[in-house]
Amino acid sequence: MATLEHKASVAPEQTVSAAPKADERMRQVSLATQIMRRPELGAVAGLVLVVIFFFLTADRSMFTLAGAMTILAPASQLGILAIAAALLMIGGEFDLSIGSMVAFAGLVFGVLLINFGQPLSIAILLTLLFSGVVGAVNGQIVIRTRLPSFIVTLAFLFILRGLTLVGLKWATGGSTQLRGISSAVADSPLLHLFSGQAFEGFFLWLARNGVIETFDNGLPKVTGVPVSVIWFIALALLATWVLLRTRTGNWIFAAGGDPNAARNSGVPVNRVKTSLFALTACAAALVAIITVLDAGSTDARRGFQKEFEAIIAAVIGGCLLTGGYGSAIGAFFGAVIFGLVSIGLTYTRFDSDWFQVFLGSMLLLAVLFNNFIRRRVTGER
Amino acid sequence: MATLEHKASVAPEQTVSAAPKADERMRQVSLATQIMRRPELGAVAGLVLVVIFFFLTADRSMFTLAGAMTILAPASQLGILAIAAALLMIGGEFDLSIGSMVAFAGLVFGVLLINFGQPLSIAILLTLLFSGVVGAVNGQIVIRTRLPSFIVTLAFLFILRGLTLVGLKWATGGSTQLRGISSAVADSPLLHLFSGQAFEGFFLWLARNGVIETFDNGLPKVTGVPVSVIWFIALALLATWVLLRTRTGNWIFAAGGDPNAARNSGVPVNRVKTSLFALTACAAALVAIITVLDAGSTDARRGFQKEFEAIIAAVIGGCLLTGGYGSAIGAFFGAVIFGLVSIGLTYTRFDSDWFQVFLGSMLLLAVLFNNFIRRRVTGER
Amino acid sequence: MAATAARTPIIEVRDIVKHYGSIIALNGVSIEVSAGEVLCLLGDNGAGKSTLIKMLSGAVRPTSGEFLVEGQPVDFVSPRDALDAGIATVFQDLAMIPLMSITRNFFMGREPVSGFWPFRHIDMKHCNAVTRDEMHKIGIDIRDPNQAVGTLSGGERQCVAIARAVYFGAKVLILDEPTSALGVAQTSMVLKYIHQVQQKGLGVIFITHNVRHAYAVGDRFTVLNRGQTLGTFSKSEISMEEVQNLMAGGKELQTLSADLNGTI
Amino acid sequence: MAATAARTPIIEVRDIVKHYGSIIALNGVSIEVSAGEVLCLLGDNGAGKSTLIKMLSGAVRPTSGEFLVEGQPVDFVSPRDALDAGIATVFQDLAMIPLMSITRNFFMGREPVSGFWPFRHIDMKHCNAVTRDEMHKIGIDIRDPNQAVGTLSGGERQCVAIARAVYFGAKVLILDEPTSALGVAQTSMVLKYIHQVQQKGLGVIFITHNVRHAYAVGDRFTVLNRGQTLGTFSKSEISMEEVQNLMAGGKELQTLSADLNGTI
Amino acid sequence: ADVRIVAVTHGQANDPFWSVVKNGVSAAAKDMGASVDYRAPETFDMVAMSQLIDAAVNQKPAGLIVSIPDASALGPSIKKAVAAGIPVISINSGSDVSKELGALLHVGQEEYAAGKAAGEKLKELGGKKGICVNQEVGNVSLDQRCKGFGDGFGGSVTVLPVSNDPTEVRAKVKAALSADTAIDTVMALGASTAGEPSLAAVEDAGRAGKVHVATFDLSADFLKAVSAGKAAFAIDQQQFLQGYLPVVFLANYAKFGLIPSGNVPSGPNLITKEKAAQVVELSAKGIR
Ligand SMILES: Nc1ncnc2c1ncn2[C@@H]1O[C@H](COP(=O)(O)OP(=O)(O)OP(=O)(O)O)[C@@H](O)[C@H]1O
Ligand SMILES: Nc1ncnc2c1ncn2[C@@H]1O[C@H](COP(=O)(O)OP(=O)(O)OP(=O)(O)O)[C@@H](O)[C@H]1O
Ligand SMILES: [Mg+2]
Ligand SMILES: [Mg+2]
Repeated sequence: MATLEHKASVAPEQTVSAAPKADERMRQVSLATQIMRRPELGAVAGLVLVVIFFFLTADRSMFTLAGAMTILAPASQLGILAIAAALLMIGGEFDLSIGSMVAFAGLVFGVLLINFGQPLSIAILLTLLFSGVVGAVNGQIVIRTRLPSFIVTLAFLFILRGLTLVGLKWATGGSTQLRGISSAVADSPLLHLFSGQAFEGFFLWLARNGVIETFDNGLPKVTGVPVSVIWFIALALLATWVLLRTRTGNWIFAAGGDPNAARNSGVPVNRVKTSLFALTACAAALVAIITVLDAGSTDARRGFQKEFEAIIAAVIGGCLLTGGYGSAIGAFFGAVIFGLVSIGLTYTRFDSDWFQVFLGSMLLLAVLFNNFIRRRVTGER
Repeated sequence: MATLEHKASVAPEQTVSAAPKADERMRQVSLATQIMRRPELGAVAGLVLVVIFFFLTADRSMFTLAGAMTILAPASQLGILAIAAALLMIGGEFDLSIGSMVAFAGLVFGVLLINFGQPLSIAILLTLLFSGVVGAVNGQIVIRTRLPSFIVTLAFLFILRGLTLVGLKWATGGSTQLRGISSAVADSPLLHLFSGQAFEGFFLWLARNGVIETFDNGLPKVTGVPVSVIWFIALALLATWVLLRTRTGNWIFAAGGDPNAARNSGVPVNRVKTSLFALTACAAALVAIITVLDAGSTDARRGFQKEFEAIIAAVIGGCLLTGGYGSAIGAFFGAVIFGLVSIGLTYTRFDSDWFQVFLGSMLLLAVLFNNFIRRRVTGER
Repeated sequence: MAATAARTPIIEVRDIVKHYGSIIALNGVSIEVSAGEVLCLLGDNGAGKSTLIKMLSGAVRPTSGEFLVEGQPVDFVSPRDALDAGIATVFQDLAMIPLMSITRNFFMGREPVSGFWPFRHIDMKHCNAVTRDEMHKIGIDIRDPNQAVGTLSGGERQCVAIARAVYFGAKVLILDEPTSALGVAQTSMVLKYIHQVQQKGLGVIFITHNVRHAYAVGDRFTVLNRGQTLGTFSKSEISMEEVQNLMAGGKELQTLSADLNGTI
Repeated sequence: MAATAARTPIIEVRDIVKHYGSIIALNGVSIEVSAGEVLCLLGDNGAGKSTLIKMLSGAVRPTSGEFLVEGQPVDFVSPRDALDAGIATVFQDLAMIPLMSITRNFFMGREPVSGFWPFRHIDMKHCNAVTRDEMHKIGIDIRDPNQAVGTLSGGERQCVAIARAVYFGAKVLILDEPTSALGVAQTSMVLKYIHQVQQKGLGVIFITHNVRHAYAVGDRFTVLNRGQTLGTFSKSEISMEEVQNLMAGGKELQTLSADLNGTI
Repeated sequence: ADVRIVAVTHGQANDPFWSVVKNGVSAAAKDMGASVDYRAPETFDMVAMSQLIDAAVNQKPAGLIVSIPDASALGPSIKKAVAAGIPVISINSGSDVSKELGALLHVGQEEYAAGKAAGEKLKELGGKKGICVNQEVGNVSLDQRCKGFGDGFGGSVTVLPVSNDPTEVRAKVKAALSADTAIDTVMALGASTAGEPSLAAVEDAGRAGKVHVATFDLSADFLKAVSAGKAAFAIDQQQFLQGYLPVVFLANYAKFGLIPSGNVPSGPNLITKEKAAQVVELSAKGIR
């Protein structure tokens, strides 16, 4: 909270785009300074540090195409959540029920496919719709009662997680694991939008031409880009565009920066916040759909603590917990850093007992380094 | 965040104590209104609701003295953390490392007792000291780097949790549980301050005189009040006094309300925040000492997610996540509500699969009810 | 009282009461503003001027009382309603987001968009240009329209709020102590604006503690005191000194003024 | 220039420069204040007055330049250092905590304690009484000293900040636009305070955009423009009109004033 | 070490049960002169686990050890490992699908079977009404233990969801016992997290000796209680072997191409009063 004023004074948004003028009250600053001042790019320094660390300590296979994909797959799933969480945080609210929503949406999706035998398209549509409604309900409760979103969505964290358990037991007749989804959707044309790899043909071609590594049987080691990565990148770009270039983006910043002032200026704060809650829930549902289709099953623990990781990624990426400041690209890099550190450690020889110590230290170092570089470059105090 | 202005306008602190004057710009308000306006007492309505709910649904044994003690024991341990977390939140910061600190302090305490054969007094002193230092380091990092405390203490959440595992394996030669503590401290005079029950003699006397229930062998069903309950109540009173009646309390509110304004008015914000971090860590150490002495052992999973529960309790009790507003008594009631709901459900006949659904719903209901009653009584919009 | 009673006032409130819990902020206040008229709202600190303004602009709802816009009773639930009804306000606390840029604050809530639906976006270049321009008109030479508003000086910030309200025009312009932090040149610009706006046929409600400013542009003066109306006077009925005495709420200004050579 | 050059000034700064990233807020400013003197700091919006004040009160640190207190070079790292050195400031943004009560804000950072150590506490009754009293003196009749400052009117809040600075006395009193939101009566009280404080031998730095106020209490006038000093003038050297023209930074005030009958 | 083996399981390094597995892995690594990396997701998270397997496969180890609590979720990754020519041994859970997915063999015990065995034993001891103290509801392997227990026990069984906090476990068990005095059996799913506090709770409730307490896995203090007759028994999967043996097998397979031809059942093994005393010390060292 102490950082509000501080950020204000160092990161005038988009100084980069300002036309240079001759004003004796302005100093000339280097391009590096201008870039580092963008909240989007603050997290890059940390990413570079982390990459260097792994370059020095990790197995070479981490830096192959296949290695990159093994890191990007989890990072992208987290990232989809992180981008939505970042938007919501910029809008001044939290959603702690994201993780439970992943599990619950997974259940709904699975039940629609298996118990009700719906086609994939209907199941996806209904799952997204349903999650959106739950998200909007969350938002409406927060707005009407003016309770902190922390406590309201926390209640939903428990409720949705509990309902998932009850629902799973009902759907499976007593188990907490719902299986058989792969076979239920085997030949749906929509499948390739939400599961498996994209650009498979291209990668096959690359492999044939010896551009990328192959297994002994001639198949490429990497058969494509996981679709979740495509979603992740697309969402990051879309969210960035919305934040920086649209009316909605302006409203999100305003609603999070000072809801009263925003309301007084005519911003429909309640509508903005409700939409953001719905969006976050939909992002959780999207992740649920992707993971359920990929795994072919769902269980009561899916998405456990993902809300937490999403918030971590958003904060690493420079979002303020108090709202009104942050970026989608930052959350993108935050998710990549988090994914990189947590998967990357498996490529090193550190004993797994030390895993958490490393995870914590790397996160701290990455953020400290971001901060250090930014201050250094922008010449701030 | 939207609630700041709102709270300001409805809860002028301690309106109760204002001397009634004849001012035509003031309405007469009822005592109930005045009481409900105190942040400390907001959580009482929720508590009453929860108690009524259990009275209607739970087994009678919940409402015996033994039942009360069963609930108070865990609630008090959570409460000690919640009070410290509330102070820190009022001071404008978070500490997500509390839970890991419980585990880590437990390890330090156990190792001092067992591996280094220190007497109880030294072990307690060093454990508290050590935790305080770690807390202060946390605080200093937050202050110097001006990073959000969320991310810094999150790093410590991982680091301390990881170090606990490594330390335990080192201390035990491979196990994740360090035991034998009961025998190591068997006859220390200090023991009764940190473990077991208080007022045992009194309870025995009550039992002899048939005031309280006894087992068939004539021993009282409840042999005393768990010491953690005494600590809990004492800390709640102390913290309330500090917040409302001392200079330090004023500084805590100021540091959390607006650190810049506070600094400009001469409040040593950094010192206040550092002390609060140290205090929170010490509270975690106290809980560690109490649980380790009670259980006679410590393991790598102690205190898991306690940081989360402590924050929940503080928020139920009316603390604002944005700082500058809240109370220790509120956190006290918050912890009792949380403990009551989570233990109380085992006294009911609900299918345990529904546990989380109920937990979430009860928490939401309690907070909604608080809010509803307060608005009703204070006649606010 | 007023000379304009024949026309339907654009805004009229009757017997407005506002309680905040036990605090009575307004206790029966009535005012009206017609088109092409500047109503000055005067009164001591804490008299309830801003509370009244907040009610007119939909930011708070009255505890009781009537509120008519162009003769029709209205019940604004949000400031957006008031904006839609043509009431633009400069709040005393300015209603700015410190972390956002000047341009974004300037257009907040009324962003102009271009392009077709899925690609509808804000033309930031145009917005920046408009902002720089409007600020220049009011007498502020901003360095960079992307500077965060939180880092502007107090007066610069106030100018953004005023420029915004004036730019977006309206039927009624409400200004709550708009000149409190302004420099000499900026102040005269604002007074000139009020004059222009009035000429265009808008109604203006202008709050100030500066008698000279009030007397310079005001047509009528309503004085509030401790949540109640002390009376409404048109310029022809009352002298500057009388206004000043009313504003001070009958405190012994004479003695004070004497010490300071009548410079207030 | 100044008539008081012989005495050591209480505060003296030379060639102060302050950059915020690429923004140059101050670009070589020098001022000095002696005991028993009121220095008025004048200048357009964004001239850098508040930035200079924040430096004097330890809230920001200069990029370069010298800062002497009673002839000794100092380097304040926090406002507490400045307070300890006897410099009390009313900031333009008031430095109040909206969620805290009037009394708590009044005494913030300098709470009087009674009792022995482990039981040392604030005597709230006494504090409340002092607060009510001091506010009354400045012309505000507060309802309840426990009301949250965030719910006070703009002028009431400003009065709390002023009353606090005056109450805690000091060697130097710095007031950054203290009267901007004040009513007529309260303003005259503040000007009277400045006069009293000066009589007691304190130095005062007073920022205002109101020429009359400045001329009423000021001994010397320093004019800032776009981060630089335009010059320092003692009252005997300069007339009110000249000051006014300097403040407006040479803008064509004549034309404006003409429109508005010279009422600014 | 030239032989590199990766173990990916669903149990975190700080889980008392899995820490023993990990100790087995480390001991075998030392004995065989192999290097073994032990990996597990931060929570019971099948998606994360499959990603860890992918990451392991990418490093082309000489052998892969996996637990398979969810065949659908982990199957594709395991098949990928097999396809990449990495020998796989499954441990702990997944004996039924192990072959199908291409694993060489399975070392371990079915959670469900162990639960059932425990249930039957407790029924034999005269239990009629039981509670199953589950410290991680939703963790499929723990849920299966409970289910097995219920099926073996026959009588009425309710699940008591608890956390890792001993004070809370104790309070909840005590509450359950006093709310329903007919409960005569407590089945804990972890010795130190759930078993020890359950024992304390039984004592608190004044029901010591009247309620049978049993637990999955071992802990020194629980074993002491077993040998003192305060607790019924503990179920030992000898999970040390689940870590140790696969490493030995895979190392030998890598060096000499030798591998047993069938699954190795490492449990269940009920530790009752007679055997308890001798295991206490080993348990305190993280071997049992
Ligand atoms: N949200 C609130 N809660 C409680 N009291 C309030 C609230 N808002 C305003 N008040 C009280 O109502 C009274 C009127 O306030 P208002 O802001 O309308 O005064 P004002 O006339 O604008 O004064 P100023 O000239 O100082 O700006 C003040 O005494 C203030 O303390
Ligand atoms: N934290 C900051 N970051 C960037 N620029 C700043 C910051 N603070 C002030 N400035 C700039 O420095 C200049 C001087 O500001 P300052 O507040 O000192 O002006 P002022 O003379 O007090 O004006 P006013 O009379 O309007 O209060 C302004 O143009 C402002 O935009
Ligand atoms: Mg006002
Ligand atoms: Mg200023």
